[in-house]
Amino acid sequence: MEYVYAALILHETGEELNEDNLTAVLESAGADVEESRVKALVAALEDVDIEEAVAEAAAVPAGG
Amino acid sequence: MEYVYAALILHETGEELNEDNLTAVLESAGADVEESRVKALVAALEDVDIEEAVAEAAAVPAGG
Amino acid sequence: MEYVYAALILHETGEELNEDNLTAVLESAGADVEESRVKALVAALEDVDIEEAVAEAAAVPAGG
Amino acid sequence: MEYVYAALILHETGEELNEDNLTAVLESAGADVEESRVKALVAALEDVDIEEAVAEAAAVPAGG
Amino acid sequence: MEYVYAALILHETGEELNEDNLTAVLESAGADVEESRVKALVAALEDVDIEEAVAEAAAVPAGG
Amino acid sequence: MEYVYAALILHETGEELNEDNLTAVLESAGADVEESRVKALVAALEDVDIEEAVAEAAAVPAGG
Amino acid sequence: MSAERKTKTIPDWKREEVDDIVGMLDSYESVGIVNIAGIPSRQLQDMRRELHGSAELRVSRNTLLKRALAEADLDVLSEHVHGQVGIIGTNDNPFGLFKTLEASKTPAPIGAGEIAPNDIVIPEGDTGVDPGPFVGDLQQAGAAARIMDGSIQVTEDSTVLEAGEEVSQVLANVLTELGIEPKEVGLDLRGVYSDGVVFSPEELEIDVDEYRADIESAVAGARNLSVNAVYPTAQTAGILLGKASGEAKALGIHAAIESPDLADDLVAKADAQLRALAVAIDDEEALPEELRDIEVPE
Repeated sequence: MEYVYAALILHETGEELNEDNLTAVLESAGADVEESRVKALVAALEDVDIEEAVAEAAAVPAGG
Repeated sequence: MEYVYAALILHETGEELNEDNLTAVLESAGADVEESRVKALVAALEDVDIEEAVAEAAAVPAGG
Repeated sequence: MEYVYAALILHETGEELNEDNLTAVLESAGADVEESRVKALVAALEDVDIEEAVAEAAAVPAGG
Repeated sequence: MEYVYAALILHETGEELNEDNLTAVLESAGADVEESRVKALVAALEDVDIEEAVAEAAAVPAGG
Repeated sequence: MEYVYAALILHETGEELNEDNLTAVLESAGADVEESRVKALVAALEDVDIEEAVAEAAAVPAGG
Repeated sequence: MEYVYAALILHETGEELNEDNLTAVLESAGADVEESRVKALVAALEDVDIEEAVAEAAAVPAGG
Repeated sequence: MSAERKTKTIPDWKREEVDDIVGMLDSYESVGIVNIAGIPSRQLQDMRRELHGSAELRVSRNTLLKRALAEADLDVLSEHVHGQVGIIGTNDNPFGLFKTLEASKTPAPIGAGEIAPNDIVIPEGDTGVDPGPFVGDLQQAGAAARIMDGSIQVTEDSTVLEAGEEVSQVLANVLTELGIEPKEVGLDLRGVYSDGVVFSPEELEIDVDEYRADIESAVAGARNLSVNAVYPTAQTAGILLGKASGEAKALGIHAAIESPDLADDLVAKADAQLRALAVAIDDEEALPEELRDIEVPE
């Protein structure tokens, strides 16, 4: 899940969600970054409205 | 939420959840890191079983 | 999603889940295969019990 | 389920859902293709709106 | 409500839930402490498993 | 949760929600107060209308 | 007995007919034998017309059909040639052919002495028949019937005959009166040959709902795999984001992390705990007004 968390951090800090930034975040956390997974994530998120996806999840009751 | 995400990344990569590591992750994502929040986060998570807390989220019934 | 379906076919037929086999299946279906996505899939599935991962309900955002 | 997965791949790639294409996908995955099952699938899918079935599946969390 | 919160604080810090401690907490927050209410609360909580009672609330979905 | 409880006590007694007051309440309950968590909590609650947050939570049906 | 010798012994018109049939058999991907017993010839003409473009139906003498089948190397279908049958050819696949034929069947009345092909049910409802001896006929036929609101009503769905049983005169009359046509008349496929395989009708009956359910479960399974293995796709990236943020929120609330994004939730959680504790307290005097009489949530 670290790849997804990294994407969400970038979203929160307002940085661009690209391969370089994702890789930087993951490496800073000591992850063995696989380029292909970074690429796949960026591609998959291309058409996703992150705000909306997160908000939708928030509408679902979160566990206490 | 970037602080919490940063904690989750470190948890996934198995790195120690300390102030230095959290700060590094947040800075790599371009965040303006507040030392006291980092400190507070480390303190809050000290005795927490992250695995378990995250599993609680999974236990929540998914919305239809 | 075709990449995931391709993985599932290979899982069903008992063939090895590697890049060559995935690529072959996708190409046979006329897909423009992206190497990085194939690589990422293989990496993501490396330690995954597919049977279990398929059966376990994924969290669905409300109004999904 | 490999027959159904094969149909779904073709659906995703936009290729025609006919006997030849299904057989090609299955064979590429090393399956022992039973012609009669392929025929049955093609006939059955003539009456199934795959788009709709996919949308419906997305709305409901898969049983755990 | 402050009386009950005071009881919850003492429960968390592991201090004994007696009249003196409750009074101290309430006074530290600038409350006009009514002795009889403190007495009644201490008596009422004698038979309550606070951990359990509170755990039930954890199952309550937090508003999104 | 003792930090949050302490904040809510202050809210109930009408005292100001600042670091000193929070610390006083927590100390009176025998807590080892971490300055950073107090700071973080005060900052986090700065823009929160506690009355409203409680009312909103009450509107969510309480799960059993 | 070789076809060669036979050829010389049959009249020219038969020879031509056989050649014709062989030509037809050779020209289709799938060929089958259909039962046409009980279909009036006018209706048969209608069906032939309806099938035009998707399948060709041909009726001939059984001896000639068998001879043609033998000459076309389709002996495997000969066992189905008995009674009143026809040959059907199509370029559709056998499952599609079966579907087409089933769809072209039309309901027909059943007569006394006939065997019910399936359970016969008289549905619940107002028969629209005025009170009279018909209510007795209905009851005699096995239907739950009585007079209500000035007409004869069937009070519940009544299975009046099971598949395989013979239709009585009374039942036949009742069904006619009610306009119930329990038979399905049409071309009944006995067997189809396609690409080297003979299919029986049982094999050709497709449960579309089952396929639909299979597709849904395949899609759901793929989605689960994508999310659980954290392999994001365009369809599942949103779910993954939601899952990750949900996890962060759960952790934050669980650990009471002092974050502006969680402040509302933490306050709400504290309040919920307060109420939960209040519920556990029996003595009302120990509670402030606002916490008395809290309903215990179900």
